[in-house]
Amino acid sequence: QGTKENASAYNIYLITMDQMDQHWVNVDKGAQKAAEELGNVNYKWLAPDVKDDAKQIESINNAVAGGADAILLAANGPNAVTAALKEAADAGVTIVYVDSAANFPAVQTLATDNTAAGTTAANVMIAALKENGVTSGKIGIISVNSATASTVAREAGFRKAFEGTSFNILETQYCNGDAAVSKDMSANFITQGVVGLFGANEGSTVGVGNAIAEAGTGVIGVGFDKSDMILSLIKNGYILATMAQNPDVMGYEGVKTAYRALNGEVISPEYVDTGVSVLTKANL
Amino acid sequence: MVLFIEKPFKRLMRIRGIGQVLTVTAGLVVLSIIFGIMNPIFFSSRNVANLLRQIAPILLIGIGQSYVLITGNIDLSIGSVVGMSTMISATLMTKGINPWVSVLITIIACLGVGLSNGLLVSFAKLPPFIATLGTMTIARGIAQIANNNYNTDSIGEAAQGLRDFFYYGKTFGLYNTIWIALVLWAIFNFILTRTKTGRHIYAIGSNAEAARLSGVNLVSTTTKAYLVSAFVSCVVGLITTATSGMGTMDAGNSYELYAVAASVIGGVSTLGGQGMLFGTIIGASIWGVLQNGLQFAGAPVAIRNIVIGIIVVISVLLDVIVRSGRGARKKRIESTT
Amino acid sequence: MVLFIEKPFKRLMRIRGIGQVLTVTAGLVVLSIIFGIMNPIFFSSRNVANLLRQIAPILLIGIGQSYVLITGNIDLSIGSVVGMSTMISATLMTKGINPWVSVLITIIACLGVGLSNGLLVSFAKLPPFIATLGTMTIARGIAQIANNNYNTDSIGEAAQGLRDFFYYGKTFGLYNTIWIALVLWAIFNFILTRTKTGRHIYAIGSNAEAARLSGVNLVSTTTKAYLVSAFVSCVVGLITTATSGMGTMDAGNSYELYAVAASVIGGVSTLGGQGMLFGTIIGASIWGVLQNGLQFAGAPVAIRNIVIGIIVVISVLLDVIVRSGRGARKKRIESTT
Amino acid sequence: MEDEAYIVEMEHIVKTFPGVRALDDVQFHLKAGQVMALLGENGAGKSTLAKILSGVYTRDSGTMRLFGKTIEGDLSPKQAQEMGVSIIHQELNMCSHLTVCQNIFLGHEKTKGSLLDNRSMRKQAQEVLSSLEIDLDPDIQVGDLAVSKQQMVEIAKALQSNAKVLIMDEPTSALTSVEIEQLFHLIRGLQSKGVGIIYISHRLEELQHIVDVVTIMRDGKYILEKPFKELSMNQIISNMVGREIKEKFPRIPSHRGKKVFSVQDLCAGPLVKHIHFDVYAGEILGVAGLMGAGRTEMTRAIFGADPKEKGRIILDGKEIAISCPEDAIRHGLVLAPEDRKKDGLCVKLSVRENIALPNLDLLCSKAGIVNRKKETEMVEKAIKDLKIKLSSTEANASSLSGGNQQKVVVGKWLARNSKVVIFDEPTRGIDVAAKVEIYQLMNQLKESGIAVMFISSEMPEILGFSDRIMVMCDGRITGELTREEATQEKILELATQFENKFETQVG
Ligand SMILES: Nc1ncnc2c1ncn2[C@@H]1O[C@H](COP(=O)(O)OP(=O)(O)OP(=O)(O)O)[C@@H](O)[C@H]1O
Ligand SMILES: Nc1ncnc2c1ncn2[C@@H]1O[C@H](COP(=O)(O)OP(=O)(O)OP(=O)(O)O)[C@@H](O)[C@H]1O
Ligand SMILES: [Mg+2]
Ligand SMILES: [Mg+2]
Repeated sequence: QGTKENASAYNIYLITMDQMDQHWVNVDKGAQKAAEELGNVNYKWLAPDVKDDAKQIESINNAVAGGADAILLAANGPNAVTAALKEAADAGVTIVYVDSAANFPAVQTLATDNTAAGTTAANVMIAALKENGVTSGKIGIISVNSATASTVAREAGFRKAFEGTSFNILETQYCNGDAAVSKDMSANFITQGVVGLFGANEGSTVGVGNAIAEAGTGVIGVGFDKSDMILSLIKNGYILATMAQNPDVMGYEGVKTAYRALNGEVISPEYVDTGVSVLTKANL
Repeated sequence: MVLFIEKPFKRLMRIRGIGQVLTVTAGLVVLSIIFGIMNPIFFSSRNVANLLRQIAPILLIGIGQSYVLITGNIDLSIGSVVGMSTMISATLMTKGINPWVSVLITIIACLGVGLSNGLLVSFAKLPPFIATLGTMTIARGIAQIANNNYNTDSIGEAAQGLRDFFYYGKTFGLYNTIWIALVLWAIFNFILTRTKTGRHIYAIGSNAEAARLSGVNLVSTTTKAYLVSAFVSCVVGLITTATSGMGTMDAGNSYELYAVAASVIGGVSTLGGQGMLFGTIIGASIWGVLQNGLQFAGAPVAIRNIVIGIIVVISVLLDVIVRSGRGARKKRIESTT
Repeated sequence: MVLFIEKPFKRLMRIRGIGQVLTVTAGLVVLSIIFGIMNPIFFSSRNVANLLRQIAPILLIGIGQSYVLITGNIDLSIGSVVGMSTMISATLMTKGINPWVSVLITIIACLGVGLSNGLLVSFAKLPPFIATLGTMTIARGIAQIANNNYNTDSIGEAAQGLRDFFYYGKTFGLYNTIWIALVLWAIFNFILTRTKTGRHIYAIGSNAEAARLSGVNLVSTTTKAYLVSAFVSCVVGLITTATSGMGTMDAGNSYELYAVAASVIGGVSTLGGQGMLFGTIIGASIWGVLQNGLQFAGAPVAIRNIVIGIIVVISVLLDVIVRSGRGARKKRIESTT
Repeated sequence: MEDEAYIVEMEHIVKTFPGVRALDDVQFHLKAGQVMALLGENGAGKSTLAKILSGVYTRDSGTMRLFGKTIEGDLSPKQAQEMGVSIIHQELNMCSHLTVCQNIFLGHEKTKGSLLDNRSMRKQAQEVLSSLEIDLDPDIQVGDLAVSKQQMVEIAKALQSNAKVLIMDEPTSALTSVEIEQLFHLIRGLQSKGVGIIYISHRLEELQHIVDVVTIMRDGKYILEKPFKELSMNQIISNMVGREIKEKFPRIPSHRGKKVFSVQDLCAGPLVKHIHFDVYAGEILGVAGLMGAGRTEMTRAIFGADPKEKGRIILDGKEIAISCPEDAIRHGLVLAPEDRKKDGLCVKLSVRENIALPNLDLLCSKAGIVNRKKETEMVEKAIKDLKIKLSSTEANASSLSGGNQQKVVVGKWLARNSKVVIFDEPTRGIDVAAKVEIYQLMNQLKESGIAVMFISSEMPEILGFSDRIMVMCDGRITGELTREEATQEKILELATQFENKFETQVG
């Protein structure tokens, strides 16, 4: 299984969906921290250049070929990577999911429960609308695309919370995470008279916030993820709240879990919800 | 309207490609009416203002691509230059550099890409497709490396003026973005139709060798077209920065193809020598109206792609058919002289 | 090695474009050595097997693009056909249709795109860039609409045979994917170099009018090239389905450009008439080695893009310089005769 | 010599193209107000000399003085223009997407400030056009004009620039007689204004109307310069040709066989009108005519390269349908086209591939696989038969000299057993020795009972080599002459039997 830089050290690889989001950078930071603390770990981040199932599978294969003892994986989708993971497991590689799991057994999943987080987002929005005396109207959702499991789950959780209300959720618009495109789509939604807008990831949320900032109407914006830009939109009151994940926790705990598993410890629980914190102007 | 003053009208009708422009203008009107009937909001003043602002960036990159296509070349680096522009400008601003200084540096960097394109194509004589495929990849890499491989933070309060200037502000009741597009359109249309450089751009696209023998400088003319393309892409990148208030590495993805579509729908020939920027306005508008109208109609992305693909093919097919018809007529005319 | 037996060697050296191929082969060797030194794992048998499997899809689409480029055209629809293929095949399988029947239907659908491309370009005489830009958008739309705008579910246990056939299985110690690529390469290389159709493909790329006057049917020959391109793209789509065990709407994005890069690095001329599939193997390998090696080297995506862009430009620039140098030398020789 | 009076002095000019020494120690002089005819056979180097003078080509060696100034180093087209040298090219070279006015001013547009001054350009274009007495709207796109009108625009373009030296390279080849008359009128006007004019033409009968002095070239060499009046037409021709013509045409007796091929009432576009002729086995049918007579169009229509409006093509007594070149080749009717670069060769491919291309049906198995052995045999035989000079069969066609390229174009059709072979200007631009080899080849075909059609614009060649001569003018066949009765005068008479253009215009 390849040569090791440090014979007694474990090779641990982090494989994310791509390298574009600050989210992944934070997972990497957490993982790095844990690796440093542990000492005898060779840690490496293998990021595909674009978000693409085939490329993620290639990265998994590369990690195995590179002598991985453990892989921390943020799976693009639940099914695409399973066969590659099976090959990896057959080669004796320990698998830990961070951020999003696949349909293949692993020692642990450290992730945001996206469905639950979507529901939380919806509840924050409903409460705020109620406070404003709004109990019906149109709601718009901007998401990345219909192919990303985590954002699809957030969308589903969000929609579920609105069941039984007299709000009407419009056809979801996909901006591929491009904040400028999201801004256009949000503006179109506002023209259509929505009372609430939900951005399902960082780029989508920035677009939502900018559109509300411009329109200056009483549309309630709720978003996902934490970035400097989103925080400033919240501070200025354009976005009511964002669901901040804890990617650094995923990375940090993920590496520790992998290390323990490699040392033969039995890991439980199987699923760790790293949780979201609802960030609002009040708690910043 | 002025059009109906007989002499200019006649002259207008003789411009090559005007047929295509008139056809697609009619198409644009029909499309708008359909969307308007499907959803009355479509014609609300708010949506019209919005729609125009959404069309503006496409018009801008369309202008750039039209310039390059008319010289008989192509620019695949447009989308990456948009990304590079937004990332460089936003990164500089987050580092506390004055917004307008940042804009200046960004423009210089983008013009560097245009210059490389022009020289690779006209001086080193690389096939334009390959030369700009290479610069497309490199420019995207620069966009990514600008802020050390991640999207930037907010460009902050200091940049509010810039954000208003490029996107959020209004002048005489119209969004500044629209004004920027219109003013640049007017300038570049003027250059293309009224100056020597414009004339030479058409000439080298029509017959580069004949143009060269008439004393036209191929290298400088081709490079000017690529510089225009890089410049407008840069402006679109700045608009993107203003819109988002931050820099996104992915910004502008595939814009080069939208730009080809807008140009070609508007009657610019990919074989060079033919086209006008008025057509590019129509092409960009059709593109924008489709995107906006199909969202209101609740059409899924798949349908939008199919509709747009079909419109691209049909509009060029129409042009080919019309031209071959005219060719036949031309032959007949000759036989009687 | 066989190369050093004098006669075949001399013959080899006379093949057009062999210079470029040898240059980039040397480049590939150097690149591999560098990566091997940087990371000993690079040459582990596991990584080599893996790397070869990663090169296979690029080689396949490279073959298709090379065919089309040699006729003097271009195929922008390759990536979308890959997406269409994976979505159609996976959707059918999730609906319980026999995997091999699904494969057959998928191939027919993809060949439909190839046929449209061929006819639009050679019969309707659309510029190939525009025609395939249109079909690119439409095919992507079809990929999206296939499963109602969602990625498919798992193609299930029934498809395990198919997944092994296209991706996971091994034959004689090599992954099947590699065998598929090699067998198709051998077949299409044979067709291109040893058959009438192959000769016609080179002839129309070199001078379409002269070829027509020599009795070559432009429509059928061009269409055959586009059919090959659609077919290999379809196979890559099936490999993608087998790899993922599901269909992803986005699959194959930008592959048409990778295919151009692999072809051109391998010495295929975008102006038509020149190139060989042996070069395409080298081009695809360079591409794959760069991706794999740079990832192991921990280079951020930005650096990868910049390196790849520079390699594309330089490899074509080299070709242009070598050719013009050779032209100059030729002149000197001839002036003495 | 009164050097002061010369506005153009060229001495010891040498120019070499791949395989051809186009100019070999050539001298040329022109005075202000002089009309100088530059004469010579095809390929003599006239256009090359003109292009060097106008900066299109650069000379390999030699000295050049323009208006008394020695030109150091290379001259660019722009510099030449600025010094007052203007050229009307032999081949039309215009931007077809631009208007007449825009083409006329291309490269030296008039501006007001940085703006194009369209109004004054249009006005001036109108003036130039009306001085040529052509009624043309300056806003019309050049691509929409008939060829003769495009030629007039080229002339107008050259005139507009107020040239002091005006080169006209076969300006009349595409013009009608009325237009030619206007052109001559104009030339006289320019002459009186002191413009020096270089007039290149194959139409010797035109010269008496305008020419003062004659320079004759042959095979890239300077032959003589003399006042026109001191030369008889016969002297001019013998100086142009200069070789013992007898040995040039290795004719063999013809054994005319049965009628192999006939074309009846063929119409295809304006340059092919009601063509009707027969060709017999074992004879060479020469087709003569002036440039633009429509001979090339006729052969293309027969061969299926261009669509035809009507007409029957009969081979061996049976009517055959030809809708594309493939059909023609299958029936045994082949064409070696006139323009080898454009229509004859795939220049990026090897000689082997070029020769094999139309013969792949003979070289392939049923499955379409090329039999390399057969191919090599065929190609090597063709190269041996035609004595093609090349480094290897794998050499690119573009690396061969013009004559050898032409042999490849011919050679690719000889490898198969055809019934009718049409040669369109097979000897254009190739040297004497190569010409003789091509004649020998046609002889071989003739001997083996194949019907040969031979199109040529060179009178001696047509006269010296055909068994029967058909003459075309303006898209029609105006007459047929047997070898015995044919003379240069008779052919010229038939070649200039134009239809009355005014009547057709009214009708
Ligand atoms: N660009 C070129 N490349 C190679 N050879 C050339 C080129 N131009 C001319 N030649 C060759 O140079 C020689 C002289 O050609 P040129 O065109 O000057 O003849 P010409 O006297 O003008 O003939 P014509 O009466 O047919 O116009 C010919 O053998 C021709 O084939
Ligand atoms: N593709 C073309 N574009 C523009 N003009 C053309 C084209 N082809 C032919 N012509 C012009 O049409 C006229 C007829 O040409 P054609 O070649 O049929 O005459 P020809 O009798 O074969 O004469 P020659 O072979 O001596 O040139 C010529 O004036 C020629 O310049
Ligand atoms: Mg000439
Ligand atoms: Mg001819």
